[in-house]
Amino acid sequence: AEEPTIFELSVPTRRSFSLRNSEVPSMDLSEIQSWVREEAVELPEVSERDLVAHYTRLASRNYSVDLGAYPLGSCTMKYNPKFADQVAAIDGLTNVHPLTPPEAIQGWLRLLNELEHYVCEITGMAQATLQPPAGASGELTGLLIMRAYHTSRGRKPTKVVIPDSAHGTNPASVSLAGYEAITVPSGPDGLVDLAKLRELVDEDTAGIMLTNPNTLGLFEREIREILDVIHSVDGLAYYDGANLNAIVGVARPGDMGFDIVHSNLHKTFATPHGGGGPGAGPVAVVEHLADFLPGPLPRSLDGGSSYTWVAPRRSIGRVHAFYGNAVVLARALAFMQYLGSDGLRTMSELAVLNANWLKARIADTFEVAFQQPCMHEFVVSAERLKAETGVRALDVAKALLDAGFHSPTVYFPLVVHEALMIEPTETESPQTLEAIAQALEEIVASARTDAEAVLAMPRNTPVRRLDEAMAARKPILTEDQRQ
Amino acid sequence: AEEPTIFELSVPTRRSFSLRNSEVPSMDLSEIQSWVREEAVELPEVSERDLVAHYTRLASRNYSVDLGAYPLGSCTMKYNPKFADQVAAIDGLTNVHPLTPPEAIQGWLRLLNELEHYVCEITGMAQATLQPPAGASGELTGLLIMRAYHTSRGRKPTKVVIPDSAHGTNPASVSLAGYEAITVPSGPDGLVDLAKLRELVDEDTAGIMLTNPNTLGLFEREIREILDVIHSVDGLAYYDGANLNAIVGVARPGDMGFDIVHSNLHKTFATPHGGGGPGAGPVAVVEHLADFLPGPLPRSLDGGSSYTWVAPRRSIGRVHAFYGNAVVLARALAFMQYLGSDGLRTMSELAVLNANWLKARIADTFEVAFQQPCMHEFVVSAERLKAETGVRALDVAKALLDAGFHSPTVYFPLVVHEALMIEPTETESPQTLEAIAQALEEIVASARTDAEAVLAMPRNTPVRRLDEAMAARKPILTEDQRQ
Amino acid sequence: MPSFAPHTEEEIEQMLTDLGMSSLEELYASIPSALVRTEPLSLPSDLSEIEVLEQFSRFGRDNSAVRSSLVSFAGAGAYDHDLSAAARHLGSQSAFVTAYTPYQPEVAQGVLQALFEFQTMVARLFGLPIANASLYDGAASLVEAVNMAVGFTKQRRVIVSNGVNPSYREALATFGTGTHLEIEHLDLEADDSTNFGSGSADHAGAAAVIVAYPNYFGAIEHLEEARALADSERALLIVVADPIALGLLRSPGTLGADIVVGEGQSLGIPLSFGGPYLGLFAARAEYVRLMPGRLVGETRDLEGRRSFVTTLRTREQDIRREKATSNVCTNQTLMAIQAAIHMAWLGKRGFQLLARRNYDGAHYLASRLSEIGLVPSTRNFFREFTVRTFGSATDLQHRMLQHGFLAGVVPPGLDDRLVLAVTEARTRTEIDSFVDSLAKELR
Amino acid sequence: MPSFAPHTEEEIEQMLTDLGMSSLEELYASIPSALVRTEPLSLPSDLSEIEVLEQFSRFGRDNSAVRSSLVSFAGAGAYDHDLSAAARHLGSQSAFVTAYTPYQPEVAQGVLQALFEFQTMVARLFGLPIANASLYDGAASLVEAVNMAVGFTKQRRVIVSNGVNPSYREALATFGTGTHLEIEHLDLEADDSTNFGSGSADHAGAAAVIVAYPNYFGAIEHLEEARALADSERALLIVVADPIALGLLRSPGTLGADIVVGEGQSLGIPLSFGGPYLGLFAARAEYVRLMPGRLVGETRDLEGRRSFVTTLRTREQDIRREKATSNVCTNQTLMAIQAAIHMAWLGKRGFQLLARRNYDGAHYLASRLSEIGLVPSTRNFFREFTVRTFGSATDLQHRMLQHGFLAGVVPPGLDDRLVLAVTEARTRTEIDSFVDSLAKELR
Repeated sequence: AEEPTIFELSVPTRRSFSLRNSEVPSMDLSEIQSWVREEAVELPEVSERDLVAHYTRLASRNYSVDLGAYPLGSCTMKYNPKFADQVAAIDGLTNVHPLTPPEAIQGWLRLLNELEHYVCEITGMAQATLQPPAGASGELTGLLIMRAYHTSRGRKPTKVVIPDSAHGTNPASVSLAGYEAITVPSGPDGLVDLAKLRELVDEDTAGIMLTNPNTLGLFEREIREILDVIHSVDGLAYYDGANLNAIVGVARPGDMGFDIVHSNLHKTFATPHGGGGPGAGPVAVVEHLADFLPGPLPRSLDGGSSYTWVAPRRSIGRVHAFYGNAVVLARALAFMQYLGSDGLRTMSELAVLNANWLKARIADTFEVAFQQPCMHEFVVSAERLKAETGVRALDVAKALLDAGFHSPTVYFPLVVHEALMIEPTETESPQTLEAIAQALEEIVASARTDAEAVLAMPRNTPVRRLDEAMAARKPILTEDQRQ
Repeated sequence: AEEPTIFELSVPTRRSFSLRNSEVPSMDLSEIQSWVREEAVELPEVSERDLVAHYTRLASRNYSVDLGAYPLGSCTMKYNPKFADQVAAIDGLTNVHPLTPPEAIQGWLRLLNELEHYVCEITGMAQATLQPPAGASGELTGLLIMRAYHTSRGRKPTKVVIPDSAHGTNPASVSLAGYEAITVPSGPDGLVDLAKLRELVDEDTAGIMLTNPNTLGLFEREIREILDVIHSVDGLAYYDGANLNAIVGVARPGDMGFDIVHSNLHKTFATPHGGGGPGAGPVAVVEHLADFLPGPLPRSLDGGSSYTWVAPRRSIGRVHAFYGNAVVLARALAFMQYLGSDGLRTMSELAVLNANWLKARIADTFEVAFQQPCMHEFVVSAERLKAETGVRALDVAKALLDAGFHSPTVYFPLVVHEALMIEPTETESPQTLEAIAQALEEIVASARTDAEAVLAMPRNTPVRRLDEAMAARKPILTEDQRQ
Repeated sequence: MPSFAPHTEEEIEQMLTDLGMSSLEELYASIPSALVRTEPLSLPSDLSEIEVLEQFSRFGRDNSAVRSSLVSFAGAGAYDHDLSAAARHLGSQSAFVTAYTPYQPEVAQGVLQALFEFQTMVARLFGLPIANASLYDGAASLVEAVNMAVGFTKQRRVIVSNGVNPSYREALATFGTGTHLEIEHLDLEADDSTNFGSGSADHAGAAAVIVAYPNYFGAIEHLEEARALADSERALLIVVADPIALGLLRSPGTLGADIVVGEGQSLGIPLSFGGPYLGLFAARAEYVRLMPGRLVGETRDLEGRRSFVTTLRTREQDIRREKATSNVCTNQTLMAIQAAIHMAWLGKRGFQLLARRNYDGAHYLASRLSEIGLVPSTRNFFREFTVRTFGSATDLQHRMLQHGFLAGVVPPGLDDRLVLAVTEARTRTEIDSFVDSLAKELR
Repeated sequence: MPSFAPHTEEEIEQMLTDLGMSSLEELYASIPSALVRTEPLSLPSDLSEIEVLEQFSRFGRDNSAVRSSLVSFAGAGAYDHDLSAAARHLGSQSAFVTAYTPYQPEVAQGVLQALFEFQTMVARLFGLPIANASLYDGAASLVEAVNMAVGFTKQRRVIVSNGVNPSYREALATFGTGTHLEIEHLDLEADDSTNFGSGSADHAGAAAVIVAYPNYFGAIEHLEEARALADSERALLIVVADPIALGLLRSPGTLGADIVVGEGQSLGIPLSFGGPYLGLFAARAEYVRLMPGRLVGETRDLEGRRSFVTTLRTREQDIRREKATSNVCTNQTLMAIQAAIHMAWLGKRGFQLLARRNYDGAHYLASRLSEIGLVPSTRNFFREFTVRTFGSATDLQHRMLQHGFLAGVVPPGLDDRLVLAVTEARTRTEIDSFVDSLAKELR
């Protein structure tokens, strides 16, 4: 059944609201009369009972990590431990105004300072800003630091190198940072083609953005050589932390030679994705870039007995209205403390173990794009299946929904045809991996016997396949745009 | 798909637990060696990820008030406002040991004392115990007070009168109180047959238990006459508060002449039912019975500036290990404060309005058992439908599940054949009532055109009709009893 | 109009019109006018949700006895264990919280399967084949167990150890007036364990022998002696067991108990000032049709899928009425589900480890107290033990509150003793500070 | 092994064997050995969940600035409103919290429909036909609006009122270095409203005129003047609007704004020390293909059922890459859903009433402060206004903290002013006490 919209449930003068009884006298409106609206905003008018039923039913029409596996490549949809929800609900953290004088927010300042320390130790960097509220924001922040660095040295390079396998955020951020995105192709091994890189890089190169492991789930073995090329022209190396879940405690971007790193806390450090956000994308830098960080930074001036805000000397300026998604940051720190030094490494090791095991397990079902050992995710292709049965990667993804799993990422990275990009994460058990593999096998087997049936999937979901073209042709983005 | 049991998900040495690091030395076990078990208890071994997925999936296989209407007669399944969940989570209320000296629990004592005042004002009684953790427990508590009263007067009557329409808890409680349950029949108007009552009552009558309105949703008009009969033989009148939702602020058991009253806070005062509990069933009494109440009672000895526990002089003794379901009590008080004096009355008025409107709306669809205006619930019969189509009350109930509503109560009260007992509560809107009525109409129409289809319902539920006989024949009550 | 009910003024008018009425008062025409109130209830007017919340926050602040400000060594039937976040989260899902008793199993498989799993865990814990889906609390479970024993043996005499929690004994006495119980007591030895020879020696036959394991004062009882007494009385042996202790100790079922009951609060349920808690109840399989409370059983649906349903309902009050095995209707389902989740979170090894931590903590405190002259009555204890105080225990407890400690529980009528409990939530630092403060107060 | 991952030792062995490996280290054989750490991270070892929780509770206690202990008159972009329990409950359902971006709409109708409803509410609030599904915060929304205006007008000059929140202006300047913005400022009048004639008068053409409504200092701006300036510059008019104010004031869309952005924190989201908050973004329909962020649109499924899907995805970075309208991927979906629920809870009348309460509270405080000589710069304000202090505002604020009050916000670089906000959460008693304390401090 369709769920009515909240507006369709609305009845004039019905209500949910329960406002504090006013003790303040009604004040004169005459001074602002010319601004006063004539009609109230047409918000819905529903009872709390109907409100709760509506959004409870909507929730029941949504898949989530808490319901089952989410092997969505490049998204790191791991389980989010529940105690962090309690951290996020602590009154002394949530009911604090961001513009309170430091003396009254020592807890928050200490917390943020501690998280900065964890982020720096994990990435091998010197100092960090916690302001960027998401990965893409972190990228742009990092690139603006790159720009400020070059400007400080009187240089104006114009290009940033990006591998062809990169996430779309990378080139988009490069553009917004005022640079031109230059693509370096992958070699047949799925890694950056070092020779091609050498050809591309020159004095006009501001830097490089790399994800390592890359979006194919492969570790760039020649990372030091790659970064040497960049550094040789005074370029800076930006590490996109989207895939950090593969290597925490095992290898550090700083040790690889990166200068700027962002980390998606909502991926690696298990803060929940919230249906698309909020996230958090702290940016950490080497010592000689620390002066460019957005401010303010939480710092102790007396060895840790009290904390205050400090502005970096040559800051690029603030990138968030306040200090970033503070409560998300708290959750991430809680997760880091929970796992501890060894646990963080084990987390990554098991993420990589799961990916390799599942890759091997389905190697007969789909073509594995690259044969070398993968990191936390891997890419297979449904090209053969498509040729033989007409069932595409997208159809496999949809069919998997009927089996009770979320779909993998499809058609990304662009360098693999009919790509299925699978990231099981460390929180799924071997039994779950086996169940996913069996479900994929069954889909492929069904495709060979009755492709039409597979093309008609999913059938057991709240709705079936949608007419996306209709949605785009004449967009209906609000209740009022509907005819 | 079936959901595996938590035991089927278990893998040896897998774990969820995360225990505080021990700082205490390991102590010698030799003193208790003969008691020490050899094998650990076979609890499941699962990851927290699988634990959460399992119970999240189980939750998704359950209907609840938050999903939709629950017109389950005699159960008062109203919406439970969400702010009360926050009340129930207040640290200073939940993290308190019940055996703390009074000086350190002034908040709780004050809270309970205030709730007692509300309960007494609403029921028209003098004092109350909050200990009984449910309605049935309240009944038995009240009956033991009745017994103690008679004993204190040197009397040993043996019988308690109960109408034939009463809930099963009433006769069961009477038995456990050491009395014989004597049934007084209803007249053709569904009310206690006063003449028959007069015949039944004698010096051996300890009292009467009545629900008013009764389980047919009808108000016992002759209540004062009925209670006079009881009081004339020094019997006591017990008011079963199961149906209190009909009359809060409108009429009070105390004013009707009752001596002992219990109130199901989880019905009338909106504390959530929890899949079957916890509830709370405070018992309030007239002044001359107050000495018999279970103790201790929270009382102020200095006019309200501090509170302590006081033991009633001739208490029947405690009926709960501590003070009842304290947090449920807190929720109920919060609800009462939220509605306030006028709101509580409106609550009942609208519950009665909803019931009468829905009764009138479906009067052509089913036979209304009793024509006079109902209170908060009403009973219709599917006898005609059954005769004509073979579709019984049970089948109508099951078919309603497919329409997205919970079933009404069926086959109760026993005095109506093929009974459907419907209690919409005040929290359902007229639109929802109309939708229920339409769903019932459609079921009846379907029954007339294709009875088999109706008999095969529900089809859209997580499972379909169950083999209940199989369950009872050779009960499998645990994982280990399965073959 | 309060915001609680959805009706608009206009809708109320329309509905009344549909009914041929002109006012809400008319709905109550069937009530004799003398009984219809014209005055409002003498209660405060409505508050907004935020004002109510603030009011209850004040109640909370007026309890100084919260974990964050008072270090507790109180037990006596309610224990300050750490709670698992997962159980709290999962147990508070509205699909569980706002459901009714699973009378329509087609839409209640969540609650039913969770209860089936709960029953399995309780049965395994207690070492008996069957368990029910919960009762109100430990005291209620004991009362129901006695009723069941009375029903089975047709005897009204019950023999109760004085080591059973005094509140439970009081509740048994309360309800026993209705069921005409004849309650006899067994005295305790100097080491707080039951003297099974202390009752009347005529072995006249009894419904039940009742003993706690460990008992109220902390002593681990000799259940084989209890079993022997029960045999000689042709009585059932009812054991009131502490579930956490069974992580370390052998289960009462394997030691001969016929019925095992207990308080399940320790299994992941907040202290909550005494409720809602969780009555546990397990028994031998032969008593299944005498069991009180709800039972969930496994079956199949029309399509052959495994499913769960409340079963043997003919025992229950709504069907059997005055002949029911119990009057229980509402139970503590939500607590049962939460406890099951918490037990699954602990798991086999976590449960064992938890028990050991409790043992270690209690024995560590006992050894530290012995150093300052407060020697436990017994060495056979689990997480709780009793010491004699020099002077009034109530006074001492009051003075210790000023130091920020809840110094256990003073047993009713025994003002020279303290029953002290230590859970895994008490750190070594807290225990040491407690002993230091106590030493100062006793000096 | 930490409890986080499910793998048992045995399973790890087996999986490695399946892969022909003998250790977990071998998984990293593709990493040059010089890069593989042999030392553990220099971080503390693992803690139990309860220990982490206690650690964060201590962090919380070290913030004295919580509502229960500090009465706040701070605003400046983050407001201490009462939150609805329903929105908190519904927004914390795990189906919303632990879902990913709704890329598979068949299993994401919950999030998608909730966002569609959110878009509708924002569009109605701002008086424009379309809105997106959220951006990071108010500042980010402003930056994206400017980028959109630049993309549309092909101009890089933007004219910003000094009444726009200084943090937002700073963020705009930060990101403007990448997009080569030329930012000009408009001064404020003595009454804190924008002097629209204060910029360069050559009308050279601009991408946007930006004004806040009400502005940072509390003044309600004359949007028709802003519109006139925008017209003369052939620029888009971007208004940074306070959503709560629009319960009382006419919407910027109806007053001529082309793009309206704002911070949605006031709509039921906790103060949270500044985040996660909620960037609101609405625009004229003609800009739809230039919009940043996610858009949810209505469509039908195979069976003709109404359903929702993310649409116009070709604007986005994952498809259009360097030519995308924005680099945004993650947004603030959960906050958007929570805000939508809160707005629905408030409803048409509640939202209006709430705005009025805020107005009344702020004007009441202003009138009381006027009595003690602290006269607001303007009388055209909504829930926030600015007063000049005698001496350092920072010092005064510090002294007021000792009285238990957060005395507003000191504007950056203006240490003789306080920006004071009053929401419906401030009672008359609190306001009166604040004025009394302030009077004492100023005496």
